[in-house]
Amino acid sequence: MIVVKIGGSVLCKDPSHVILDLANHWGECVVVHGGGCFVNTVMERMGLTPRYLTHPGGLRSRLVDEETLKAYVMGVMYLNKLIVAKLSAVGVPALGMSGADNAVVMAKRKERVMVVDERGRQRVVDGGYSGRITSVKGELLVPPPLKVLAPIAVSQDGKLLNVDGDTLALKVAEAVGARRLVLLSDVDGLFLDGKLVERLDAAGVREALEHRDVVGGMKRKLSVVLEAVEMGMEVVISNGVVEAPIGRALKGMGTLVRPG
Amino acid sequence: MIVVKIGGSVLCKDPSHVILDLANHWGECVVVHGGGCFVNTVMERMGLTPRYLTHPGGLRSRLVDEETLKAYVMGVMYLNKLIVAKLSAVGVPALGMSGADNAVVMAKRKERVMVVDERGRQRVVDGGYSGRITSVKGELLVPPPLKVLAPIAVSQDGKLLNVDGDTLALKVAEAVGARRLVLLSDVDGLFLDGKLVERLDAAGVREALEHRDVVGGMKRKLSVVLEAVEMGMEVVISNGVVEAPIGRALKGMGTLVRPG
Amino acid sequence: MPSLACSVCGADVDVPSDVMDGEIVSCPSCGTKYIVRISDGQMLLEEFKGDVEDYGE
Amino acid sequence: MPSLACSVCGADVDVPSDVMDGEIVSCPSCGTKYIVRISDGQMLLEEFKGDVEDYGE
Ligand SMILES: [Zn+2]
Ligand SMILES: [Zn+2]
Repeated sequence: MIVVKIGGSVLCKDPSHVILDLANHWGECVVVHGGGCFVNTVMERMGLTPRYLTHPGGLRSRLVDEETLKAYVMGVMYLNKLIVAKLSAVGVPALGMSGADNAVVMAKRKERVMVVDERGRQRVVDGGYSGRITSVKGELLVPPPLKVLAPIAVSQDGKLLNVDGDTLALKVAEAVGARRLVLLSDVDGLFLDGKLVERLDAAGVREALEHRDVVGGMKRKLSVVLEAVEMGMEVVISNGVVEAPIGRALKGMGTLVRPG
Repeated sequence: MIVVKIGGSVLCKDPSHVILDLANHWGECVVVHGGGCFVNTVMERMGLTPRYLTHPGGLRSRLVDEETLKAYVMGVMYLNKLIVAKLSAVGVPALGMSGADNAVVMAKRKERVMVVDERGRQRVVDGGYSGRITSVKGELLVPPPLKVLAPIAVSQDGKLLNVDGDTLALKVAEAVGARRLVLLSDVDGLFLDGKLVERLDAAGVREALEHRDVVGGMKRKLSVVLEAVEMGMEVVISNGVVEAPIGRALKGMGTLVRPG
Repeated sequence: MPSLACSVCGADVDVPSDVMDGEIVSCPSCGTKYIVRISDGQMLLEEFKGDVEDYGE
Repeated sequence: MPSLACSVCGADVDVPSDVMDGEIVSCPSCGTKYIVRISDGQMLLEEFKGDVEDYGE
């Protein structure tokens, strides 16, 4: 099995290539998608300002209050249905799901998260409607049909929660026993000192995590990659807005990360 | 099998009763929901003004341009996930779907619709992103898990389309061979001359359709009811914001319409 | 008031001077229904075949 | 600068005068970490047990 994470940047720029290519690969895939950029557009249209939390170590995460959660669920589910509709037109039987469907992805609300506030001080704040994934029902995600999973989980008490798409892809890969994880965004892979890194092992990822070029989204992505290769998966960080992006990634084009 | 249509008014006012009651009935149900009122809220938040088309005979339908379709899909899919999440908390295994998922509801875009314009003249206009349902894959809608279907269909060429919730419920009932169709909204049933009509047959529905009290949404609903009873189904128009609304409806409380 | 020829019987079909695209007119002689189509200032009659959603009324 | 007693060793734990709810402070004597909790003008020290999401850094 292969887990293909389609980043929000791919969906906002041009999802046509990855959708066409899924027609060649869907029989052994599970798709997880993002939607950050579209959610921001929706929030803007609704007069909401995206806010972020900065955590010790520099990672940032979206501050998800009640109104933001609404915009988030609406935005990612719109993208989910757009993907599924386009897949149906190229003959791929696809079932779009949130984690709430069949409770396939359960999470616990992050009640306490550590942030670095405006004054540079560490503080424990309420994590809003963000969740830490506690379980994924892998057996419900195996094709056919191709499952297309939005980054939404459900809590024990029936609340929808925002979860990070890359982390969800990792947990899904673990749950279905996938050997490969393909992370598609609108860049060719990991760039260090202006150069594409074509091959990495776990040690290399640990080093890269300390590199000054690795910040924000890429830092989070590499943490996920590290966890994946430590579980023995092969990970490719690759471009999703080019022709046949899944085929390219499976040939190792982009940044190929292997456990050894 | 029983098809339960949960109107948008129930979801906007208080979905808790019908969700709790589904725990008692889900094994023989398919749920179809609406969402008009919430879609209007979303549109307002996004600075869009809901517009309607008036058709010969007085029926009105939403004018669905591209931006309206986005707000529509976002709004109804948010409700869909809210329902499914709440169902999971009361132990009901529920799978939320749009018609695009597994292409379970296909439709043809209404390219030409007849309207009565501001000047009272009949005119043929483009129907926007509204669809006429052409097929429903009933075999994919039988529980378990309980399927919760949003009023969205997909066209042959992979476009999402708005469809009327009551009409969808009828087509789903036909496709799964349901003997009963329960239409839940925030009123007790059909009122004529200020009195609740408790029993009706097909002839009575035809008469009611000519009554001056039957306008707008109720007119459309009764057209659907007439089609259903002509196919031999039993239909109940009943209140969804009271305790155990499905149980009440199945006991015939509200307006019970029988073929005979 | 402008008029166009009915393609069935040849009679003049009157069209209101404030006609809009899509409007329905009938031939006064044979009763054929038409949709008035206006594009680039050109006015044409398209036979109304009934393949139009009228919401079952 | 206000201070509160460490519940482990009894030493004074200093709290910045502009402290905000949730801030992390440490006992200068035994090193125990606390979350400063402020509600209704009352200030309390809650032992920091580490059950807080720190995004793995
Ligand atoms: Zn004629
Ligand atoms: Zn101490």
